[in-house]
Amino acid sequence: MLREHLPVLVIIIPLIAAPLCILFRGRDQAFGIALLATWGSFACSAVIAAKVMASGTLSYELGGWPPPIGIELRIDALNALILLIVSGIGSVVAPYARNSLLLEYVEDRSYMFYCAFLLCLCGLMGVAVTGDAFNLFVFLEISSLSSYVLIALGFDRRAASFASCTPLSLRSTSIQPVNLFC
Amino acid sequence: MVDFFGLYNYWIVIVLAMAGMYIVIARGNLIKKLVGLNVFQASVFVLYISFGKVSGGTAPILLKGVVTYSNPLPHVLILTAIVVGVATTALGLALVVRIRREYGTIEEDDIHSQDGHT
Amino acid sequence: MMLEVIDIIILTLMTVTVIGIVVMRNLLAVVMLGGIYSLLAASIFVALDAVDVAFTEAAVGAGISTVLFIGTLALTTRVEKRPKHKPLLPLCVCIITGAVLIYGSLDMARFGDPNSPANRHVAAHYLENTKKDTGVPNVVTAVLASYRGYDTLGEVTVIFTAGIGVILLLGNWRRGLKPPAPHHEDKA
Amino acid sequence: MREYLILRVITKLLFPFILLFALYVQFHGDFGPGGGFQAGVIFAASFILYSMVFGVRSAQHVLPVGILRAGIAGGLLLYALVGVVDLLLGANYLDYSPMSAEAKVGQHLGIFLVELGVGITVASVMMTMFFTFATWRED
Repeated sequence: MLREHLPVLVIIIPLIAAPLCILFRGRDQAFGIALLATWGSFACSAVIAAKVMASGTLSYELGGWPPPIGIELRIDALNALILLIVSGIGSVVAPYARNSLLLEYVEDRSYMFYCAFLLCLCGLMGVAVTGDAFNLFVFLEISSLSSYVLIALGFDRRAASFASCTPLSLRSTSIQPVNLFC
Repeated sequence: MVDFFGLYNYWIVIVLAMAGMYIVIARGNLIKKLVGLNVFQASVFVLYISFGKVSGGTAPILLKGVVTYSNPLPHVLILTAIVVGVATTALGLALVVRIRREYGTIEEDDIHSQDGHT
Repeated sequence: MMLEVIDIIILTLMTVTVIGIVVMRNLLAVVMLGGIYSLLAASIFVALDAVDVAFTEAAVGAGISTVLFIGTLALTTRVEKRPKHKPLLPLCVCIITGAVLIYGSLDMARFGDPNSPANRHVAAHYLENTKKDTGVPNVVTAVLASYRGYDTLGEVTVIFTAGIGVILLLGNWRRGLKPPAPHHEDKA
Repeated sequence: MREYLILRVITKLLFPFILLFALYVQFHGDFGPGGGFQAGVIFAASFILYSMVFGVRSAQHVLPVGILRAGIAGGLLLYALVGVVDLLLGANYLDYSPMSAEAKVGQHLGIFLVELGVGITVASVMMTMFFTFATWRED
């Protein structure tokens, strides 16, 4: 029944899992949610890739409105490949997150890390599947904001906080003109 | 001359946006950079809203007896972009506070010279 | 004609404000001028019929972000240092970009033209069918929440991400990393 | 801020009206200018005003950190789950039509719920940001 909704499911599984991490808070619960969500969206993207290979480009109308009126998700072979790579890397990396967080002694905020990780994944996949320019901007924004957060959490605090500020000012000079022209 | 009256709005807004971009590129103080970023952003928003203006139109809230409305689509896009803008600004300010704690300064030149020595 | 007069007055005020922002080095004044700039932008949105946008810009741009800026000033510093470099290169970049944009604007539809491509594309469809489709008279709300609801979901996620980011960066967490990060004496 | 008598009295006087205005903007946004984004910010502004005059601690008695974080997550979750309900009712994601017998009423209900989710998240995030900036100390 949900098979025709796969293009949107692959985005909203991590999107719903991220606030759940905040609600449950526990280190282990958040880890479990993140693991389930990444593997779930990997499974979805695998099925999508198989479908695209079999039957060509997939299109999904959000809200049931046809494209110029509403937003359309569009997945061709290249998008499916990118989707598969992104969600594949996410699901391979996620199981190891727990141990590397233990090394950094940040258990009290680890649920927030999982949340930012899921949001980053959601943003990147959203960029891959969307067929709408403004929607691309929105998901680009999700992925960039969450990656600033992830970088600023990094091992060497000093370098990390400045390193994540540099893309912020770069964004100002690059994304905004894109916004201006698109 | 007719052209001027049709386009002056865009021109002034472009000049304002470039002033914002100048602040972002030329100034080394991180807070001033963020203010410049906000100026740049607000100018782009004004440009977008100018595209959607229809002369003689009114705000796109449907009323009986009104036929001409301005274009609602730029309004929607900019409404959401404003909120994204404040979210980015807040995150940038949080980073500035963290940088100040790690480096003791928020001037870009000083941060670079500190990174060069250590 | 009335619209053009109001438009020019507000745009002039905005230009004066921007000059103030560029010249001043007292950061509190710069931040307050930034808030004023947002408020002027909000009033120009009212003149251009974008009441929802004006509302948001006044509340968000002039209100919340100014408060956050002042909060940051309290935690950092009040005065910008005198810049060391000559700003020739950035000035050139900005002038060239601006010139290119103005050249590009020559081909754009005239201000207020009801037949411009932007105003003919899908706007008419929204204005005609909103009442029938959703029963909501405010077209902006209908487009925001229903026709382009997925975008708005994305925006709410962006705000959520920023909230999480601020909590993570500035929350009162225990200090991570076993050997504590080097502490600096050069704090003012 | 113990000495600013006028500020304290005026703040107490204005506070309920700002909250009321926020609720008006939230629930009347379908008919006039307004909606979840604006209402959330105005709601947050009332608490920010209160905490600027009476101190962050007293504002946090009413809205402790836990509730605000639940609000941040809850609003987004409400929005996303409205879409999931539509999926389960057999429509596309965020197609509110089947939420009621009549498509138009379903759309209106969906817009109402979605705007509520937006309002909750925006208000909680703005207040959390202000409280976090205001209570941050260099250690």
